[in-house]
Amino acid sequence: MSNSNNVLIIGAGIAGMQASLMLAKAGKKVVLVEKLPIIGGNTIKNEESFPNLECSTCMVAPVQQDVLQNDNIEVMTLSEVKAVNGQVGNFTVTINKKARYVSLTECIGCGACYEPCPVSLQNEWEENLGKKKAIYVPCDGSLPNVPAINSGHCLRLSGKKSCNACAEACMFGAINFSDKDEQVKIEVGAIIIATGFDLYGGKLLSAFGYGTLPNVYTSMEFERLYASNGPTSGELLLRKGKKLPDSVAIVHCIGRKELGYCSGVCCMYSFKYAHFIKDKLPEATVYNIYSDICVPNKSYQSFYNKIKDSNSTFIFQSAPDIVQIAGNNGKLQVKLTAGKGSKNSLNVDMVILSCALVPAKTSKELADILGIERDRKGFFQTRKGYIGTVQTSVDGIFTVGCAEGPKDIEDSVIQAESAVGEVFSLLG
Amino acid sequence: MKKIQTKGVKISSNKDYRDSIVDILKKMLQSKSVDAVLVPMRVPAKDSYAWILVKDEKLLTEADPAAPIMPIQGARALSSFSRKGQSMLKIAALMRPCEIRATIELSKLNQVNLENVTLISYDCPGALPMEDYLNDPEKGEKKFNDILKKLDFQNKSIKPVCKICDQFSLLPVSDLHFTLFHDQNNTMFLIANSNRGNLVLKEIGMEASHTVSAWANGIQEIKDKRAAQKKGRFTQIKKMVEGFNSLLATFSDCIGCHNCQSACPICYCRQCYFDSESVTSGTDLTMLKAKKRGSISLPQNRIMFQVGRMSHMSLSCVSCGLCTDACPVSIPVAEIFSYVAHNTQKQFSYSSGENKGEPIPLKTFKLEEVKGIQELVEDAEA
Amino acid sequence: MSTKIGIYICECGPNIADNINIDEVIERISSSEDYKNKQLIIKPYKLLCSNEGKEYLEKEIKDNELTHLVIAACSPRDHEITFINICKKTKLNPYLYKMVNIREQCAWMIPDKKKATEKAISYIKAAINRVLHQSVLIEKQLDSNPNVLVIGGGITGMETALSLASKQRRVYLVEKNSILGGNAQSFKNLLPRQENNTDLVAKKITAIQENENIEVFTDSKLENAVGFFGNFEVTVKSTKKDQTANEFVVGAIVLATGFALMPTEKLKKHAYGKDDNVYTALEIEQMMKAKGKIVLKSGKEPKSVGLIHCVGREDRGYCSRICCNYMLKIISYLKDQSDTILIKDFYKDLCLPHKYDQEYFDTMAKKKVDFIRISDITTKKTHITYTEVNGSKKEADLDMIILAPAMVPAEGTEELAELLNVPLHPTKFFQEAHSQLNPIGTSLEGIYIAGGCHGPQGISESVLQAKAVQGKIVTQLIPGEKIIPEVKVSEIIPDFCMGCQTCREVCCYGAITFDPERGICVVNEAICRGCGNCVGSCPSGAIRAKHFTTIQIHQEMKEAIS
Amino acid sequence: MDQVLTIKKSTEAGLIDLLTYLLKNKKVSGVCSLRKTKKQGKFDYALITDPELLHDVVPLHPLMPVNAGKMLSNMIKMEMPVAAVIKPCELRSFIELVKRSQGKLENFLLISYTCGGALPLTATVENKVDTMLPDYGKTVAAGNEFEHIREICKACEYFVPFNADATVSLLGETGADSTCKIFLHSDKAKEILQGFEVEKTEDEFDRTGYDQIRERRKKYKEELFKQIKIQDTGLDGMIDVFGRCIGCHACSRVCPICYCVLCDFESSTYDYDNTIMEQELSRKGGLRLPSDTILYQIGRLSHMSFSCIGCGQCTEVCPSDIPVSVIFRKCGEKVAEIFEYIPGRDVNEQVPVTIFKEEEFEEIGEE
Repeated sequence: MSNSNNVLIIGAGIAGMQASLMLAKAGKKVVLVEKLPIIGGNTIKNEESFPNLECSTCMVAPVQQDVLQNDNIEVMTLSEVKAVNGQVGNFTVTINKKARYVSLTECIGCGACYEPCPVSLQNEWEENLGKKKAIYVPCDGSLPNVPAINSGHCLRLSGKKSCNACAEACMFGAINFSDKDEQVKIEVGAIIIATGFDLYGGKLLSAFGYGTLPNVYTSMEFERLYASNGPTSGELLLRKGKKLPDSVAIVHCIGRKELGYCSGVCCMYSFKYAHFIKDKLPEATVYNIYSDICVPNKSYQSFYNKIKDSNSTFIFQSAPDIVQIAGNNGKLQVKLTAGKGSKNSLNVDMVILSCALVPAKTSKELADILGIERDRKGFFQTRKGYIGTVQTSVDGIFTVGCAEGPKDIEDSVIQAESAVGEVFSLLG
Repeated sequence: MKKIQTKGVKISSNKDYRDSIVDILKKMLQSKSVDAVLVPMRVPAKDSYAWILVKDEKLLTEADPAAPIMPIQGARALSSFSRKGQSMLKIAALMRPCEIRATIELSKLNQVNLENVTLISYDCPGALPMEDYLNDPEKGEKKFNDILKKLDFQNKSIKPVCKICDQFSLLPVSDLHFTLFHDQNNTMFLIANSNRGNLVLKEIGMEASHTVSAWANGIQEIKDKRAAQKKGRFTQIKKMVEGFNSLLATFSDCIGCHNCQSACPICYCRQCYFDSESVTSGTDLTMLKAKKRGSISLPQNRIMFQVGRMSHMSLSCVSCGLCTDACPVSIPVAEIFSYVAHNTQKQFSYSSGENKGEPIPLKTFKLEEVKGIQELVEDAEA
Repeated sequence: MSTKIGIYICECGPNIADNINIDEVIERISSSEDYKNKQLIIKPYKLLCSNEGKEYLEKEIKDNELTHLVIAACSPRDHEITFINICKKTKLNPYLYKMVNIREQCAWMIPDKKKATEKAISYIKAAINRVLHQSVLIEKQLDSNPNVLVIGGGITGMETALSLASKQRRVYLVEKNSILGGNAQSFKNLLPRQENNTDLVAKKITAIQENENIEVFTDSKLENAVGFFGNFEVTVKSTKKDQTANEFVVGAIVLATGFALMPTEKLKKHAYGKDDNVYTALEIEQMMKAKGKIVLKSGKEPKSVGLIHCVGREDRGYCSRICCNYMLKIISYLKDQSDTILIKDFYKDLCLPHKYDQEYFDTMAKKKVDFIRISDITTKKTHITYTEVNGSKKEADLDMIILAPAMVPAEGTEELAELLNVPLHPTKFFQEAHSQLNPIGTSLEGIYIAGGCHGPQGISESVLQAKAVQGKIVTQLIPGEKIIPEVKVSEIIPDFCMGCQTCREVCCYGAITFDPERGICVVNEAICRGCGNCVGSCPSGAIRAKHFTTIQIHQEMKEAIS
Repeated sequence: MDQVLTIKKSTEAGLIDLLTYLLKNKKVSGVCSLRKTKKQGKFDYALITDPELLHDVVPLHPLMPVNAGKMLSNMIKMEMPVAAVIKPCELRSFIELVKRSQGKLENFLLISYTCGGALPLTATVENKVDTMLPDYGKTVAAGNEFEHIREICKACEYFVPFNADATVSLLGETGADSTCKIFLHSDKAKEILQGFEVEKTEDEFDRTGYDQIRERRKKYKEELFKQIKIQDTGLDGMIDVFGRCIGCHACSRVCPICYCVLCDFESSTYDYDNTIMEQELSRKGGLRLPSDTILYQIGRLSHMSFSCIGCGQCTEVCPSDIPVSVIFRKCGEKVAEIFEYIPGRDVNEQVPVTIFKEEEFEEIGEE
């Protein structure tokens, strides 16, 4: 086991960061690879995390600070794993590092370079609800607080015009247009995959009018509306029509039938939305269209009871994901399958689709690179015949968090900590 | 509240109350049911009283169970003996009801260990103010004997707080109780009010066979009268202390000597918080404060000490009156603190010294209190 | 040696320099009356957090032999650690250093440059005043004992013990019953993929017996545990007559005491105990393990079976997560036994959070099982009256009823929590330190919780938590490595303490103990986290927080308000 | 040579002018003196920095709510000195505290006066001060002792301040209500009051002029001491006198010489645990609780009586009306005589406890 002291962790979400901190504190050298320019993963996208509605960014920021300031952790942002060979205790990994064009040591994140940049793009980190410049940080409070330049759209880097606006504005000469992509080879003893999840969405939601009806939102879009550092800094401004909604329908279990699994967390984040809407707009009426209430943790039921009692109406639908949504002169009509006593349709200003959690887009390619099996849902498969393990089909490679299957933050962190346990059993 | 016993031992003898009580205490010592008795006794110069823990029976003859004045609070005397842990000796302490209640409060603050202690109370007709007694001890003695003989519970010369005291008789916490209620031939009853009390009764060969309901009704009458007087007096006190200016005026004589704190049984701290560095640390801030306000009164923090002491101990205050006795500038501290304690204890529906198990509100909290605070916050926001 | 204070003002590029007149700050402070008899060095620098900035600071501290350091720059959240590391490198005690935030709190926040400068000056003077009253605090190093005590010999306890035991780390496993295995050994098949359970628990037990680094105490319970992370003195007593007690020292304690099912008297509502043919799911599992098939008390096979979910969920206030799954397993037992049994399954919600659960449900739903979603249900003997979710009331008469009672903490959990001063969750399971960032630790460092006692969960979650505890202990309690406890703790002045123990009662980490000989309370500096509760609770002001004494705060405020 | 200021006003008005001058022209950072409070007939000591608030100052009133020397002791840091108007015994208390590094002389401009004795606290409590003042003024002007002043003041020989920066002549000043005579002794006083335009002459303050008063007071002191019969009856005498003591330690709290944060008799050293008390109880058959009230008195006598000024505050605050100050003065004087030591006379005169002289050994040798 020549370099049994180094570990590669793919994905810098809450699970990846927790695992790297624990390994680093125990003296292991960790390489943390993250495809975005910032670390924090999906957790920092939501404003509050259930069940005690703690501010997610305030909870995660100290963890991010620890990761960035820990000498044993080498953070590689804008990077992706390209090839892995060797076996446990001796993997050689090639990583493609995209150029950031801004020096991580020189820049202090003062933000003087954003304003002069002439290019304006859709900010996909904000679910395209906000705009960003060619030189950008995904959101306020990003860590590392250093921008990156989108070489495809930057006038100078894409060769359209010899623009130098950001470099002139920078007091510290931190911008370096001659920065190059590079490929790095490292030797590690074990690999932990913590690439998280994506949201069931896109074209599959067209049946619910998403994309055509402006005031239909996916849950991640609503999270960004909800976020105080988001595009609307916490105001529930609708895309079209009146500014603030008077009535909102939250439809649970979107994608459950088609994917064949319940994600276990959508009920809880839907209740979080109901709580936030009633808090922000006390007069608004909130409809929760649900089938099963899935509250699989000792603290979750009491949060559900609080929502149930705080006058937000619950409408049972045997299969919520077959409701039809149609525009009705400015409002949205949600057609329900008439049950005894329940109305057959609702007229609301806004619909939130609580979408299921699906494997990250990169999972297929990563599975081939690592040579590990994926289960029939597309998540990474843990070793057959073992109960309660995070080891994949290949020795020395572990999968934690939503990369292994949909789960809440608590279970993701528990899996990350158990992966550290298994790494030490394996490498010593 | 525990059910008050209805049966008692009848003690009828031609002797006056005090001698009868001393006889019973002697019996306790002889029967080894207790090893020592804590009783008040006159000092050799005959001008005051002191608490004496008596082991030798012969000394007991000079004991004065119902002393006319309260120079030292019984709870403070007992605490000085049993603070450091359970003593091997079984002790009986014969104290006024307010002294017993103070002992219970101190036990909750781990300043008194009640393991081997039998608490004996008696119907207390009140106590004379120290100032009047010290001017002429003999006259004080005669006056108090007269009160005892006539059992004149409405006498005018007793301390102001005693005039409004409605907890002067049997308490759920005392093990034994001597009733002084008068019926033609000078009889007295001894009631056992706990298992330990019953055990002592058995050991001294006494049997509680007489009903004491007549005594109980009599006491209740006096209690109702006292309660009415208390309400009346509190409305007067309210005017004296409500609002900063009236508070300032009432305490304008205060010279910051903290006598009230040293005499108080509940104030057990070796160094009071208001003398600790946390309050006095800003000595060179004096000049700064003086510049900011134009002038400051010296010594500093006299009013803060009063209000601070209220916030620290009023929940345990038993209105025993020693603070007024100790005050050199005769501020009615006892009645003011008794008024404040009445209100703060009502807020937590807690009455000091009434039951051993109940923790002091300062040290715990009940869920409704938190809700209460929530409502306060919501009202404030609304 | 004489005090020499170094004050360094960071321009932070444009951020501070643009909105604060740094030269005026320097001039006003160096000429002020208060410091004329003090040696004071005050200098600006363009960017203190850059590498050159750090070297500059190191040189300044060494050359001027500074004894105190004040940095006026950005928010401590950004770079406090950077400057503390510089202090450590240059042998300047990090507790004689103070950071002042003149960027977020002055430059960025106050548009008027004059006012911002004024505020910066008063903040820096306040910091100087405070630093002068700060005292040196030395970080102590305590040696740690690597051994671990695991309480509870169920699947979780065994898994933790096996994964932790090694030559340098001895594990003591305490089990209150006479055999290991806990609840897991009474299941025939195991979720989620129905592995046969015959050998899972047996294999673990043999592995434990063979492992010489694990010492097992059956029929025993924890008598006492005193101490702190890295040094718990533990006494384990056997519950049998001979009452032998063993004492040893461990560095960490793992609570794996498991779960129990809701007490049977609560199940009376569902005729449990009144009729022979009303069983709990656990009894069915034991029957399958023993007899291999499900039969009535009369020995005959049931023709119709009713399964009732969520029994006791309202009383306990939480969903027990795995009942839906194991009720499906029981349905599969019944289906394998004979296809003719009429099965009615009454549920309120389906809790199928794992990625395969829904599929498992769909396969069962295809097998002619009557899944009925109900809003209310009552039973008398085996006669069930229920209202469906759409409101219609129905009744059913069945041969056998199987209940899925709520999972509750095992018996003895409350006493253990009391003994170790570990807080309990409102649902009476153990309370984790932080549900997201530290889910298997407790508020007491060095005491961990895993398995059924953490919350209702299945075997795979319990095994995961066991491994997570291994991860935590392996990375925090490293054999041979020292432990550095919190330094900014509180101290009790013995002369002024009257032993009223109010502080002991408000300390949520159990760091304060009462010393009966001296009759005073004492702070155990290894456990204390410096939260300051006790300082506020002491009526006689006898407790002082080391880095936050009243004098320090007074002096800081004095400058800020004057 | 002293500089004498004579102001054509009543003594108190003249002194108030002086204080106003000092404060208005920023010669001092504050004035510490007695003043009327908002409540009619009540007075307290105050530190005043705003000249406008000087109008209700009554610096020469014969009242002593607290010992001013003790209050000045914990004022440490200030740019300019504070002008303090204090009685001779308060000044001597402050000097004793300075000897124990509990205060700094350079922080203050100490103005004292020839003192005619102070009224007891009961005077302010019963609002009799205003009614008594005129008679008090006349008797003091005539150089006699006003009948209602405190016993200990009637027995006070050191009514003339030893080392004040300035002395207001009050006792025996017949024209007190029309002319105010202030003697400036120290250079500091002269320098600070340079710009104060009043009639200034050179003269020497005549300390001997008060011998007749001093004799009378000495005689009164002898009788007072006779009433206390402690020294010839030993412990029984102590028990007779201190039997009433309730151990509240009020006397040490108000005493200027008792500056300890935690008095040894309040510390845990005197918290006996049960075994000691049980042995004592079985030996004597009875045990007074709380114990050690007499031990405390003896202890305090040994710790500080040689420095006892006789300011009388302890008697004022004793809840059992024990004449503590007379006892402590009597005992203190006996001890001080052996060392020819007058407490508070001169800041450079070391406290007897801290030094020893060779000849003391000879006396021990003789005995």
